[in-house]
Amino acid sequence: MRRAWAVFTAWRRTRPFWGGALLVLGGGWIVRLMSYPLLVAVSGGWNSSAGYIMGGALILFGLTAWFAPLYGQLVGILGVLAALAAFVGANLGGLFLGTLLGIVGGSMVWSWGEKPVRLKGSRARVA
Amino acid sequence: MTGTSSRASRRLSPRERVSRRTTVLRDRLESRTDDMLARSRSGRRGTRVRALPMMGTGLAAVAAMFMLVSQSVLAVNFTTSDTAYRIYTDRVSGHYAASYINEQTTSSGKKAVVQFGFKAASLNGFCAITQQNLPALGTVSVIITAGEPVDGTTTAPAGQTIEANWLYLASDSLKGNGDQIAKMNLGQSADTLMTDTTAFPGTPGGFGLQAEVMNISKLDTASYGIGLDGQISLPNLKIRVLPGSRTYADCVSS
Amino acid sequence: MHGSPDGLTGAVPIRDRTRRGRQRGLVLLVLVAVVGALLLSPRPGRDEAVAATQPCGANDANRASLATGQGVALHPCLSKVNLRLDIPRTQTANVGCGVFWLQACFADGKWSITGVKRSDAQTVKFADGTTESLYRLTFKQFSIIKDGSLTTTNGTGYTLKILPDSAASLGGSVSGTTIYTDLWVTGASMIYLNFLTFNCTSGARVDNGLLALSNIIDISDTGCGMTLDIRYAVTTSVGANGDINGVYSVALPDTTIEVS
Amino acid sequence: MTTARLDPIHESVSSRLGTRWGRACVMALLATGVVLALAGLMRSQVLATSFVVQGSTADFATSQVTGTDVAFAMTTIDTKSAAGAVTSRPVYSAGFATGQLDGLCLSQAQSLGPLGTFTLRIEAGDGVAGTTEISASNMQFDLTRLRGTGSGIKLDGMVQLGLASSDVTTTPGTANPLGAPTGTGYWGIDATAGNIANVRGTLYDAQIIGNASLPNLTITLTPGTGSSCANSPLPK
Repeated sequence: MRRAWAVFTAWRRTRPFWGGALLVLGGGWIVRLMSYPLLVAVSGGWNSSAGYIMGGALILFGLTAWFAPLYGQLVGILGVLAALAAFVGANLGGLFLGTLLGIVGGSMVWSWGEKPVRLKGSRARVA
Repeated sequence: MTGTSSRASRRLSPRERVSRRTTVLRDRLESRTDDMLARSRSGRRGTRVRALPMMGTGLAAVAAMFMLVSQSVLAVNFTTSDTAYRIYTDRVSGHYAASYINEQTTSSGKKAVVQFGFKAASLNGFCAITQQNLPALGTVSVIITAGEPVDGTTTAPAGQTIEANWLYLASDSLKGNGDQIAKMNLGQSADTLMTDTTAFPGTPGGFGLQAEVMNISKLDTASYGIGLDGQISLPNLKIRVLPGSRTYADCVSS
Repeated sequence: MHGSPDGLTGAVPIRDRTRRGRQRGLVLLVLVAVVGALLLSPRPGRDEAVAATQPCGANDANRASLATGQGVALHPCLSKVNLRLDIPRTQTANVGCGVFWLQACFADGKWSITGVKRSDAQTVKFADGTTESLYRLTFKQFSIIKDGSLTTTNGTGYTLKILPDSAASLGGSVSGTTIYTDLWVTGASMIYLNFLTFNCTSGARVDNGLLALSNIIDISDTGCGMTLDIRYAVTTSVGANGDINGVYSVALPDTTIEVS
Repeated sequence: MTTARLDPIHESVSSRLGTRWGRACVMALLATGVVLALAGLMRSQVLATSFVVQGSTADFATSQVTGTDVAFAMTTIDTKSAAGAVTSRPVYSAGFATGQLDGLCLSQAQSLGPLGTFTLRIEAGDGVAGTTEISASNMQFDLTRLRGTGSGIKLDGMVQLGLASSDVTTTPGTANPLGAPTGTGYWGIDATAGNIANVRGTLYDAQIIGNASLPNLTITLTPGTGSSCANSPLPK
């Protein structure tokens, strides 16, 4: 159990975890606000599927940031762009909230990387 | 594709092959986990300061887009099927409207609704109120207003008309004054409904309404879904979040 | 097929290069075939051309040429559907009926008119070009007092019933204006009234020659029943073209119309 | 384009880079399958060309309807059942070149499977008796039953009974305004004006081809059949 937590912490620290989480959250919120039955979304064209596409993209970018941190920079920028597009395309970006989470999360993912080593004892929490 | 390895494993029994696979995978996972643990201890990674300019840029872009939408330069998409909205407008001028009885799938099961479709609709004022039950905060009302103030009188100031294409509403009640309606069929088989040249089909044999011109003033609907297959311009857009349940009176911002 | 990075192209053996070319061609062919099939596949067209047909045969040649008892000329296109006006008799006694026509065996006052005329047989043309020999009855101020019903008997796949609860006016009970109701009916139609030699027991067939006498004697009467097979009926006023305005020549209070 | 044919080539020059056609084909086939499935979904929403009405009748009621250039004639309409079968039915069509109504109520009960039966109710009117506030031009009601109480059904002008349905006139200049089958067998009445009081009836459909105004329009959907226009007081 303890090892599992240690492994999770290590996993969390070696990738843009919180940024990705915000992206996933924002995407999920957009999907929830626009949730159409899948069949309707598919047959209804762009507008009824935009929530799935935009929100889905944000979720996908978030997951990519988690499982392929190598692409973090690219995915971060794409996440911010998708969040912006969601404002126009998907219910004002899930009534703003989704877009906001997407921008913050995307920026965090994009900027994630090596930080200058601080002195011992003043370890900041890894975001 | 993986020619040699698959050919070699073909000589083993299935069970041996599986156990061999799992050993290989477990070893790989363990070595990776060790790598990861080692990496997590060496050096410090995290969100760097450069997130801020990026965030700032993004937020500025949204703010700019909000401005554009509010000046009705930019049209947006607004669709939902799961949230109960109360929608008010001083007047909706619809072209090619159709409606039928439908069941709407929502997160709380299916609901019976009247599905409305407009090929093109211009609205004098728009006010949508939705209630969200949020944990800790309780009931909050999100009020989205656009165009002229929704106060029951059509003033139609320049540049404040909301234009929507392919607008759909799923409502369980609709009230208003039908002051100009033309070419209306009541009772058309719902699966043959058309909004102009586009099919808007309901269930075969069901009740359908179809009209070429449908102008309704003082519209008040209780809707479960708003759909758009085109775009909606929202001049003078305002989004307000107010505590408690809000009603028509709150459409006019104080 | 293996497209190598450009720099390596030179290293590909000639045999392989031709094979690659063949593959390229094959892929291209398949693509062209798929796209072509999609473009050329037939789309469901809309056949909206419906042959326009004239309501009354070619050049409206099948319109009837009729004149009312007051001389108003009409050119209707007739449906050939029979409308039966049925006002059944109500028997009140059964002794001596039909022997003494003065004996009132049937309730009177089922309908009323202030005048009746019957024409000689006329040949009337229907919308499909067929003709029938009919008699024109001209009623003045025709009212059904009670028990009347109108039913179609030979409509295409339907029966239409017009059922007044009690009274109905087909030209009667209009104050100030005299309305004539002209009905083109079959010879076998029956009118039950006590008039001349006619009585409510045996009634009068419309093709009975004696009924033509009514052309001379203007009768004002009520009757005890009627069974008319009406092919065409029209209400007109006394004017030159028979127009009526604002007086509701047909009034059916408390009436149900049913299609079955 | 089969994997079997391409595989040997792949193995003979396994060291080089290139499109792996086996995989490409699988992917392309999958994607094409999805696209075709979606296209099939959309195509099932076939465009209808002819006018087909609902499979059951709606109830309607009004305190009064008056109109000019009135015709009542037997016509046929195509009705569609829930199973999609189109049946031609005879209806009694009432046509008005112009019409005014004192209140209008139209309701249709429809079963929504497990959700039960719902009643759609369309109402309009100012609530004042005797004012014919709803006006419309070129109206047609396809009725199966009509009852007018009180003064009931009144027809003005030269009233002709027995016309071929295709010969009746409503809106001036329109031939066969009710869309009736031509020829014999369809019976019609033509009048210059009409007035029906305290109307209740059932109809398959109502069409307003011209302009209409429907003050205080409400459209509501309620569970059950209680809100049928057949049960409620006459709309005013």
